[in-house]
Amino acid sequence: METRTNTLDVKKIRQDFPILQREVHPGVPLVYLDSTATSQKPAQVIDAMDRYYRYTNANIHRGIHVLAEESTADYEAARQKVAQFIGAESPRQVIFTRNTTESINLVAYSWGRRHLNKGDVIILTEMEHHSNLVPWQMLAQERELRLEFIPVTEDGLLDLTAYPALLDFKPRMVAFTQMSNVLGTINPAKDMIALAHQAGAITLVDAAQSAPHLPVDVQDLDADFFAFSAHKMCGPTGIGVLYGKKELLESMPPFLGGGDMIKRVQLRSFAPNELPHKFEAGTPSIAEAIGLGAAVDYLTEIGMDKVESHEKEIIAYALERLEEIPGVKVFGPEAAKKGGVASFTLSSIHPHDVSQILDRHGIAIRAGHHCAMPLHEKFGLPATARASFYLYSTREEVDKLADSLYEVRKIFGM
Amino acid sequence: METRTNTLDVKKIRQDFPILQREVHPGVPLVYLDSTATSQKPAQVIDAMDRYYRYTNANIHRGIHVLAEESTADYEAARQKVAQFIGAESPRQVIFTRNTTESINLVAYSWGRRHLNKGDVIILTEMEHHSNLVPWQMLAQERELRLEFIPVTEDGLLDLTAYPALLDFKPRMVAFTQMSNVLGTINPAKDMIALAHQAGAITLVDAAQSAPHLPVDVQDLDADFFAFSAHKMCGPTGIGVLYGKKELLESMPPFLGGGDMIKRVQLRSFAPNELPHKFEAGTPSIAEAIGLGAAVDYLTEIGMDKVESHEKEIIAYALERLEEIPGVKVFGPEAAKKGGVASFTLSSIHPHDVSQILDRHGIAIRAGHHCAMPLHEKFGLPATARASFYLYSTREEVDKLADSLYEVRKIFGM
Amino acid sequence: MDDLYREIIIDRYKNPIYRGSVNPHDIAFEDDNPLCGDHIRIEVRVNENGIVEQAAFDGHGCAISQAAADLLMETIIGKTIEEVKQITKDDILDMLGLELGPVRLKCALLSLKVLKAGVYGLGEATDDLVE
Amino acid sequence: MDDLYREIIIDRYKNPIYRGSVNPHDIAFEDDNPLCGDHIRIEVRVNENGIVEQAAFDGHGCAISQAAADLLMETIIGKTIEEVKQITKDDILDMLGLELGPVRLKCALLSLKVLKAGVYGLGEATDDLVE
Ligand SMILES: Cc1ncc(COP(=O)(O)O)c(C=O)c1O
Ligand SMILES: Cc1ncc(COP(=O)(O)O)c(C=O)c1O
Repeated sequence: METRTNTLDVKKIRQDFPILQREVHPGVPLVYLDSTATSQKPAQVIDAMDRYYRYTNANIHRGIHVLAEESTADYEAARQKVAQFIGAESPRQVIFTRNTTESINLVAYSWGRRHLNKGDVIILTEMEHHSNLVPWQMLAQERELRLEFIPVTEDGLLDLTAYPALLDFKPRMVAFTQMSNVLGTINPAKDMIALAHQAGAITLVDAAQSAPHLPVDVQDLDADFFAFSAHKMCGPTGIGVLYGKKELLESMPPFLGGGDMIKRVQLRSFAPNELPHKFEAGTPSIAEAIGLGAAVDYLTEIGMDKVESHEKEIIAYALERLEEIPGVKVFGPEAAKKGGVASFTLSSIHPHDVSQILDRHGIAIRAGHHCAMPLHEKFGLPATARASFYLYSTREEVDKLADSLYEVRKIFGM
Repeated sequence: METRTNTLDVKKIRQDFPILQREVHPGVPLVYLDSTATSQKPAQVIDAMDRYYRYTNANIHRGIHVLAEESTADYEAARQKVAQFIGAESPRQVIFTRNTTESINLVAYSWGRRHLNKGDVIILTEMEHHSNLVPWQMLAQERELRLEFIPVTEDGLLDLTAYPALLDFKPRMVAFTQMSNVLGTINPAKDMIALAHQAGAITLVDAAQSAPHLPVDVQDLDADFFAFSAHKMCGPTGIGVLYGKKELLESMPPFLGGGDMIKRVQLRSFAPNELPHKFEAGTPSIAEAIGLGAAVDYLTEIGMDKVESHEKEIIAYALERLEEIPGVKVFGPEAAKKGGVASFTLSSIHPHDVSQILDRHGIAIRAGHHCAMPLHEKFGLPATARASFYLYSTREEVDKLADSLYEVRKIFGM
Repeated sequence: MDDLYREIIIDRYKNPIYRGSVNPHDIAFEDDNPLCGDHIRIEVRVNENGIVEQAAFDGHGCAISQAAADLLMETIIGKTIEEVKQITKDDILDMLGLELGPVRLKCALLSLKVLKAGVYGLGEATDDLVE
Repeated sequence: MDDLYREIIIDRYKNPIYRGSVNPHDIAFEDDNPLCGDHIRIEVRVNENGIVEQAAFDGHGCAISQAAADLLMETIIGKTIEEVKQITKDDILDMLGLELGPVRLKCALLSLKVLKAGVYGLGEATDDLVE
């Protein structure tokens, strides 16, 4: 694969990812265009976890022996790295969860059940992932809250002209995605947060797609909560992050109860531990935190600005190639306003069939509702096909995608 | 290390665990006696996860391409293996969580908040780990429930003479550990469950220590819920299991909301998915499930009955060696009634100091309250030192422990 | 030509024989595959001897789910309800002449799941029905 | 002889000089390390010039936490409250002559944490005080 942008040495990067060397069928190399679902992992990340299990594995925080001390230090170093990566004031504001989904649920359970009551309004958007819908629906049902939605326009942007009127409801929470996993739309998070704050609301940013693909800075955004997953940013499964403002996190009751989140336990009562431990009950994802730390190192060394501009270049090329194919309709805004995600349909061919046939050519895309059913319903579609890109994606892979879509047409007699 | 029991080839087993080859200080090999906190991992488990990331990594359940299909199949195969390991009727009853702690919290949140109301009684025991105390305390506080405790006797057994009177309170839930992580006590779970059922209670077994060390069978026990962690049974961090009876799990509302746990989502409502997915929101711990599957394979091939009898032999020897040391007091019942855990004190020397000095000899034990503060309070101790054993532990390691405890005495001028 | 898209599948998908409805019908059921939005409705008329007289499906979805539905309708006409209950996952795969991964399997089996839920008179179509 | 258990630590642990109480005292605070149950109470008397006149600790715990407390008391006597506020983690480690891992660090710093919470008149002793 001969790709170089003036910013990223993609050829070199691809050598870091063992799976990109794989053939998915005999003689058919992998073309991985499904990074929005989960990213691939560089050897640096895999090896960090391998090394942990082979060399330092121990339970953390409570042990005095060398393994326990090393594990604890490595785990907390990962927290420090993540804090720096997102521009948090303190690592104490970085809580390790399983994934974005658990991070958002933590806020809904702990902050939400403490602060929200009958009639309170929560503002979401029509482009949210189920992970940023269902936790609020569950809370709304339990507490009789009202959910309101910022609409999505035909071209896949948030209709922010509707936002001020929604803010007039004096919402307690405004929760939205910084980047859509279907449309690729990058939302103006900073402005949206400033307006929410003016209206007295707390904000939660679903950064599952932004943190892996753009430079992010929670303090610059002034986000109250900020949630993302390691597995989408070159890190392992089994670990995610919730960042929160200190006063908020301190004012919240614990979420899960158990070991490590306590300061003191008696038979019938307990005193919670300090941040961040208050929210990390039981043995955490230790190896996974270390893997996430390695992923942050990896991305930082490359530079998130370079990752972003590489993806900008790839998506622009992809839209160009896709839109030339008869019958292809790509959803979402123009390249300048989005990240590396292209969701599309091909005539009336079901996306499942598209994906299946592409797979025969080694091309991994996703077909379905991408955990955003309401958005698909809005566009009147049960499913779309989605190709998504990351720092290891090449123009040659885009070409293979386009060529194979012509093949799909042929098989369906078009 | 020259150890053979008539059942386990420990020398061979030790070669599977890369970390056991490590020197923790120059020239000082690791003597890992902290398996109750977390076990070490055989290469078979580490390699399974490594292979996953290098070869098949993809998000599961929703993808059609080869990687997604392979990942989904591997993830679900792990569930099947776990089901078989614990004797569950169906893999649908095996829910993947982060750890034992999350499993118990899931029950407290979802089952507890659905079924328990003011004045309802929950029975626990005085030997519970914080993970099986705090979730119930949080629930009790919210719902004004009553917590009652089966007492622990001087010799570290449950005082089951007190159990019938507690059952007269008509408890809704009886939750207890199958094996104490401090005393090593193995509780008569099957009988306790039968009595609880007669009294109309639902039961939860904290199997964090039993599942790794004894053959377990949820159907034989007739347990309603059964919780354990992979990391204590040769598996990775970041994944645990909740088993539940089907009718119970089906009657429970979802716990975390998000992707994959839904069948259908609209802006203001959702329909939950079938079991087990209903309780697995968001991208799960995929690599970790595969690692757990490999751990189950590893333990199954060796045979849990052999693991148990090896530990029985080691703990008997350990108690013999420890009790000969002046000033050592071991807590818990005689060897026949316990698993491979020896918690002890050495005169008035603080367990932290004991652990620190042992560490200089390469010996990793734990010192503290082992997440069982109320039990320690009962025994009038802020902390104990704990040596714990697993399938890779040897008599030679017990000897090193004993010899080094004499050293500790010397340093403290005894 | 792609193996998986054997002519019969593309053909049945593009030109289904049993798409439509059955009026009056004795059994009707519908459900969808939440993973991809495939939707299948099946209507069946059974005669006095318990034999399927007419059957039709409607819905939308991928070629595999729709072709499988069409082939399934063809298969059940003339069978007794007892025989219909015996149809398995493997029968469907044999009809399609395919090996499928777990996700596509759900597409292929959606119509069988819907049919069985209808035949058993259940309120809900669950995966157990086709395992 | 084990490095970590330098004579001064064992000695101060077994024969502390500043164990006891100060009556009357101007500052008193106590806290424990929930990880291991170490407990420290500190009492301090400050004269009209803001100088620590007398200081004592009580409690129980490991040799490191108790020796550190004893050495800390010795250090602060004669210092102004402003000077006491300047004492850092590194000062404690220098006193002990040790390098410590994160868990033992909490043992070593417990007395400083308690002292600072008392000196600042806080309701709670938090780890920030000694970082
Ligand atoms: C008896 C018992 N229960 C629960 C737990 C909690 O396990 P985890 O930290 O993996 O959630 C432990 C582990 O220390 C334990 O020993
Ligand atoms: C925008 C968005 N939010 C939330 C999520 C949920 O992430 P996870 O499954 O890691 O919890 C995703 C991932 O698909 C996403 O794209």
